[in-house]
Amino acid sequence: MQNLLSLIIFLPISAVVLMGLFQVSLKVLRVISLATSVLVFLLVSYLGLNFDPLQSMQFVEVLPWIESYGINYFVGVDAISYILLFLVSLFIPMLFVFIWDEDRKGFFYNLLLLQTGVMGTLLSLDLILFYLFWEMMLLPIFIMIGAYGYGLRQANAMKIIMMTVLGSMTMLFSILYLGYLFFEDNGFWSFSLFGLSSMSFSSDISIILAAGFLLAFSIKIPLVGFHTWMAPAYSSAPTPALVILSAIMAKLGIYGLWRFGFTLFEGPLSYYAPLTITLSIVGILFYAIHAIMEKDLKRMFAFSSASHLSLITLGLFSINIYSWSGSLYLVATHAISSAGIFLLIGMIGKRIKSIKISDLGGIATVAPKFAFFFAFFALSIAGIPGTGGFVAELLIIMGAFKYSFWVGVFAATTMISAILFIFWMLQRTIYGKVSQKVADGFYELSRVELLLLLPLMLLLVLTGIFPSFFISFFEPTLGMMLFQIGDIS
Amino acid sequence: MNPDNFLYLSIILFAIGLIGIISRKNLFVIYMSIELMLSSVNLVLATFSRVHSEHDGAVIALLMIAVIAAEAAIFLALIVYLYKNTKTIDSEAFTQLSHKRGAK
Amino acid sequence: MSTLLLLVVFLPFLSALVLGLTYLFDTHKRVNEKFYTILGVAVPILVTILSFVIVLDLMSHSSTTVVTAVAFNWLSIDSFHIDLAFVADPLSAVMISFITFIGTLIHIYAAAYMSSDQGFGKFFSYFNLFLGSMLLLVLASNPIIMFIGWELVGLVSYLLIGFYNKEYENVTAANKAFIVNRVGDFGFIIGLGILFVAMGDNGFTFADIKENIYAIDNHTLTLVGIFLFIGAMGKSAQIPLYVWLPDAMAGPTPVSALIHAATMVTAGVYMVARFSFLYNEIPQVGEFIAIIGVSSALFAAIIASYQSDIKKILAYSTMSQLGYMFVAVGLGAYSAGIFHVFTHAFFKALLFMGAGAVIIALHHEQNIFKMGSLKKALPLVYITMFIATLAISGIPPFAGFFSKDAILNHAFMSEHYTIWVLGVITAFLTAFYMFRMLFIVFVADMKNNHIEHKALSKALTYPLIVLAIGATFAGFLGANEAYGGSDLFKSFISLNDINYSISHSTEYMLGFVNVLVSLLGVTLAYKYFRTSPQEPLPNKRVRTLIINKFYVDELYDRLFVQNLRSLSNFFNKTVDEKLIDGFINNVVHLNLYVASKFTSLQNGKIQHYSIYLLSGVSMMSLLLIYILEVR
Amino acid sequence: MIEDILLALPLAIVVLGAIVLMLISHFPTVSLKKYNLIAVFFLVCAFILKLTQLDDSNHIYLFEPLFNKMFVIDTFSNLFDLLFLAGAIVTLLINTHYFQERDYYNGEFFSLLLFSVFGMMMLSHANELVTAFISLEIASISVYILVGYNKNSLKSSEAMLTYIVLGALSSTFFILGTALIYGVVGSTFIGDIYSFIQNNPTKEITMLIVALMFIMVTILFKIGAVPFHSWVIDVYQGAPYPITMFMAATFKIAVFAIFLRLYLIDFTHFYDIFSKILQVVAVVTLIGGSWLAISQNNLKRMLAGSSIVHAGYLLIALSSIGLGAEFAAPAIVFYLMSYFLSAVGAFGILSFIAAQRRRRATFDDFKGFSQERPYLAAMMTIFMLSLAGFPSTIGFLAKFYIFLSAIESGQIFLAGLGITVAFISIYYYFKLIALMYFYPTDEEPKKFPFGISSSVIFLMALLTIWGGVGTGWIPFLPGVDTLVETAKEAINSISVKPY
Repeated sequence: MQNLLSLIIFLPISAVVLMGLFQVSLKVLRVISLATSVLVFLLVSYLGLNFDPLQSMQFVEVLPWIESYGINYFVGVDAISYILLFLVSLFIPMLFVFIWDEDRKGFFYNLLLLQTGVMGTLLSLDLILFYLFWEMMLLPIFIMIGAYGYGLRQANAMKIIMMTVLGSMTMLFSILYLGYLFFEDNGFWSFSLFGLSSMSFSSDISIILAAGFLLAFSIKIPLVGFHTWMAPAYSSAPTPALVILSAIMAKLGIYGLWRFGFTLFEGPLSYYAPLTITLSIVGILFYAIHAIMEKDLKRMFAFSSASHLSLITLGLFSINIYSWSGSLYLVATHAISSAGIFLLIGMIGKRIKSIKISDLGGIATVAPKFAFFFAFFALSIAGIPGTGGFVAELLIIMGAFKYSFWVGVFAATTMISAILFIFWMLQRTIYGKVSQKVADGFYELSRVELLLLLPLMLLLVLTGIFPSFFISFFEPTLGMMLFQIGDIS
Repeated sequence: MNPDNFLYLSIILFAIGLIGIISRKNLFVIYMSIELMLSSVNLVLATFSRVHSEHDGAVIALLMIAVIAAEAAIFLALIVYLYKNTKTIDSEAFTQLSHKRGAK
Repeated sequence: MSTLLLLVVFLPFLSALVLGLTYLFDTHKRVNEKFYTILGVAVPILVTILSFVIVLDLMSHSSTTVVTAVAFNWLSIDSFHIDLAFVADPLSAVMISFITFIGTLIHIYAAAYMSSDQGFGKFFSYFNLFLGSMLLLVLASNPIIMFIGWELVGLVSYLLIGFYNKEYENVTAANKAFIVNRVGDFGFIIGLGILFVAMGDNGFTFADIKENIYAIDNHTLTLVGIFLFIGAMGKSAQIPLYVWLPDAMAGPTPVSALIHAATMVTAGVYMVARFSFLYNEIPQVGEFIAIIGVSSALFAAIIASYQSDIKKILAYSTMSQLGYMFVAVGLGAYSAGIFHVFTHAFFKALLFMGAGAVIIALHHEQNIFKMGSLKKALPLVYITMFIATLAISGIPPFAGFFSKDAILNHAFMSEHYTIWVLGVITAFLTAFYMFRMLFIVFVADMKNNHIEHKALSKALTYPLIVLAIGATFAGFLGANEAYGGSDLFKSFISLNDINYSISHSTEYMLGFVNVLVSLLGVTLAYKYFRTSPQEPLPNKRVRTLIINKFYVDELYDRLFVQNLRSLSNFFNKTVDEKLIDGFINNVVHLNLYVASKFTSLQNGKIQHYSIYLLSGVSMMSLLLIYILEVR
Repeated sequence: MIEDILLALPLAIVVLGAIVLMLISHFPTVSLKKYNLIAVFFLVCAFILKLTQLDDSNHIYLFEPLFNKMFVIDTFSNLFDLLFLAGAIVTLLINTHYFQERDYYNGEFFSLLLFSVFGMMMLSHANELVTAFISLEIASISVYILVGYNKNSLKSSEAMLTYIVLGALSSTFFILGTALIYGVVGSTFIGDIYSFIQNNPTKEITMLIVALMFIMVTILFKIGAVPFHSWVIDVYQGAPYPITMFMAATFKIAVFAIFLRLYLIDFTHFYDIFSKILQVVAVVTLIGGSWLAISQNNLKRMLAGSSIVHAGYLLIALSSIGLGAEFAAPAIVFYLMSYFLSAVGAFGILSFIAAQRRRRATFDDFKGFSQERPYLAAMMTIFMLSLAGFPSTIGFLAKFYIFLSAIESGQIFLAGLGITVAFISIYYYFKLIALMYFYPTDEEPKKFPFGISSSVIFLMALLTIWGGVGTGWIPFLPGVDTLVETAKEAINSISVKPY
């Protein structure tokens, strides 16, 4: 399978184009969408079976695209991208199952488009190609939030697009300048990641250029100060968009830092490390405290995931194998947890048409299974032992201590920060007296819903109990990257 | 010959034309001002033709006059048409296309 | 042996899983209680037998032998290897033997206590899960796995405190417990982090740490010691992180007996004992621990003297006794501390179970002033509780006397006289408030007592008898030669105690003081509460202060909870909306404003347009002039 | 001579078509559709002929004995001819629907359009300033009339008035510049001017610079750079849709055809001066254009405002030329092609809708458009994305080249400003997308209107996407690279300096 990656990337979008041209009926649309995404999942799994953890970049494909500027269609996968790739390919079919009863066709089209965008972003190794997919994945999200969302959806969709594009624009500038510097050095153009990373340039310029990338990723993550788009967007987003937003897209910011930031700008990023680590530390606490008084579940978990992403960023910038392993592990486990929790929130919304905490209460009495899963996923976000999140947080904290004592102490605040709001939230939603709305409309998990949540839960538990199995998958890659960074800086 | 005086004259004419466009509201006068500017340029051309002591410039001036005439035809037709429809040739009467605020 | 050790840990987890899944997916309640009872109780019994086998095996070998078992490699990054491995050395073996033993009894007790409860299956699932987690904590071969157990017991404690989750207050109590515990864990993990960095590549099991402890400088060790102890403060309810324990009594009584009296709360003491090699290096931290311990002991004893809720009294008494234990481990008498853990488990579990029996008998009445003269109605409960009360008050020959005596003697001998004095005062108060409770509940004649008594099942009472036997005789295991024993306990668990030679006469003298103050307390209690209860302290203000627990809860609420909430609102309303969004909006609005001003130049007038054009030409000309002159 | 005739044939065909149409417009029996077909027929003939000549005619002076070196034929002019012809063809085809819905169209309209195309083609071939001026006037005067073609609407006439007054005013500067150059050089041939400057580095140089600046004023006026922009929005709004489209997409390109030629040859020695001027104008244009575009409610006016911004991007590239960016000039050509595709598509959809609704197209009219006409909405989205410079469309690559050339020439500030403005433009383009997709509509969902107009729009959409992602792997289909290479060849063909 030589073109496996291309197949994975372009299968969903070709399905969209074909189905769009033939104007298929809703029934066919559902079936084909699900089939496509399942097929992609199988392909990704097949990829995983043939994946060699000891090598870094694999399944590489290079084809000339715009030769005059040395822009290639250049894709490849390594352990870091594979993890997210696998998760996306897992989540999308689940989301199709989740929205099976939906009668708005746009959901299906947009989700498939989103899949192509996200996978392309994950796999591309040419900066222009990366930028293309990076922007492309915004559109479906924009339309899903704006067209199918809740509340002030139009304004919030505009907000998310403007904020993220602001970051993209600075990144574009940096990409262009990098390309030009390469041209100046070598006399020919190239935008390939490895071409550009081999270049050495003055630290002043690189610090400015790194800022361009950093801003783009900071907004996506979002770090404190760049976060005001997040809560509105999350609260407006329909469940499928929400799951992808929190579980995948936010992590793409981290991924971008990893793949592009640390490959291209290892020096400047250590220059920015004090700043980003400070922002992350502030973020961990700021978001967690912010979440306490939030009145609806989506906003609350928006801040919750921002808090965790700050922790991941902290781990990322502590630059050692422990914190990196922890960060990547948290990327994966938090993606699973937040996918689960947002699916559950979506189910609450389906049942009682409200996700306000004040409308909830006593779910455990009415629907114990639902309550169990809800509590499980909420607690897994808080990082209880036995779930992968615990291992990841532990590793990040250890790594942070390796970096510096105080950073370690602040990283450890995550032990407290997450539980501040999660437990109070649980108290008001699943425990206590049964609220009117819950009594009226709440029902137990259906089989299909159970089927959606079980694999996620299983994954979380497995990652919590056998971390060494999972970590051995990506640890060599991280080790190699760290070795390269150590080589240069 | 000394072209300076001719050039001064054309500068004056050009300036008059400019001021005319800016300050007058009658469409006819505006049009006349434009014609004046064009003519002043023709004068320049003719002058330079003399300076270079060849006929190129004069020929160019003649060509210009043809172009100006074509423009004049359309302009006059437009003015007539506008007058027919609105009974005015005040340039400030035609501001329908201005930016309108509000109406969101 | 190592297979047995693995079974000891994994069996409870397995049964918890089976029970939990059965409960969760048994939506129509087809599975009856018998199934849960049999599975839920059988596993602890099995585990108890296994632990005894292990203890006996250890006893038959020399003191340095340990049983180890590696399940699998849990985490392996770079040179950082964490195995899911268990070590049964004398210390942990003793711990698991009494944990499983008492745990089994409480399981049996709970089967009766919880019968016909909606969440019967859930309860046993949680209970088994707790047992497993506690064993994981105790047996862990390295601090990381210990921390997992440490966290898990906290989690199960949360689930069980909030077991009756329809009551909002119960869940609040559960949250409080978990959050306060997490604050402690925060300290714990900081300690681990520092230790991790200090250890470098030398491995991270307890054995590795012990070996390399000398390579780490004292300053780092001090930090590690303090932070680890913060973890212990949270778990073992010491000042200032004790606030959760009294509230935790919202859980079912078996939970209080097992988790909040006998086992989980002693994890902190166990942890310090486990790290005894570390704390021996840093005696100054040990003193700090002892001071915290003794102040907690005294503080809790004072509050306990004025409580009216039977379980709260016991909760404060637990906290007080934990204080003693910390005094011991802080001053280097690790085996004395663990011994007190051991004896305390018996009598405190007994007290709780007795209290539970009373509560059940009185249809969930917990206020002692609404009880009274239950002696006749519940004779068995009265007798066993009486034994336990004697034990906790330190009246020989009951278990509490020997352990408490050992601790106080050590404090005296290590020349920490203040601590000793405070300890003795606490002993006096302990005797006082325990007998106060006993008299009010069982002896005093209360006029308002019209509650019908419910008959108690055998499962509720038999465990009491077993425990009463334990509370009576367990003390002899650790009696030193002055009292005719041979320090069996101490020599078996063989921790790195700091030993002081102590003459028999001093020993007797100190013991006499202890007994004397205890009897004084009993007498006082007898005087005030034998017939009709009246609070001894006349000053109303002080009394209110004590009854309201020195307003610490309110202080914490004001200090942390309220502030956090208003901070959250501040972040939301001010930082996000006004500051950041405000800034962005202002930029956008400014831009839009300028844009609209600029656009309003488009007024449709030809003259104006011509002026723009000509001004453009002029500007360009000026620019040109400027450029040319520059050149 | 025969060869010359062959080369001149496309021009001849267009002007012939114009005359034929003018003549037959007196016969009332000929239907509008037929006029349209005839016009398209002539244009297509010219287009095909031109296509065959694209490469094999490098730098030939047309009828040199007769016209001296007034007309040059090179790849550059051929490429632009193709664009004009394509622009006219597409304009006519897309608006077939529109013409039929309006009663004021007749044969003369098409005749005028063809005349205007003829003027533009002349313009791209012009190698002499007076020829250039006359060609420009032929094109402009035709467009003046076309702008005011809707005699029923006072707005249309008013637009014409605005345009003609300001247009005439700006052309005076062109003649003035020409006159001054004539005074200095004694000739108005582009090549002569170049060699004069080269041979006389100091003499009368200031006057020449001033003259060139005057010419530049006219050009800046025609492309709508701030502060010469004031007519753009009003005229675009007042003009009938087909003409707005024609002006935005085609006429603008024509202006660049002459300006590029002039700039690459005659301005060579004054790049340091004019780059500075262009930088300032570009900054003002980018900012001013964004302000204009952002505060419009009417879609046509918004697109007009945005066309000013696009002119600003082109100015960035122009100033980069002078500062040593190797690929700046091809970038301009590529940008023009990209803007052509997207603007034609966007205006096409507007006119398509306006044909039926008979009212001005405000943003609000597009509420719920995606449910009413999902395919048109999708295409409109594509065009908006392209105009906004969103990746995977041709608009992105166009901007990519422009910014790259700006960076290459060291104009970091301009590149940054360009990117900022592109960011702002996301706002007003996405506003439309948002309106189309985010609101419900009362209208019934309509089927895709198969027809000439819609198919051409569809083709434009496809090209817009293909231009963004197209690769050379597929046989017989030019990728993006081919377009870029063509643009480079075209620029190279004029960079070969005459004399």
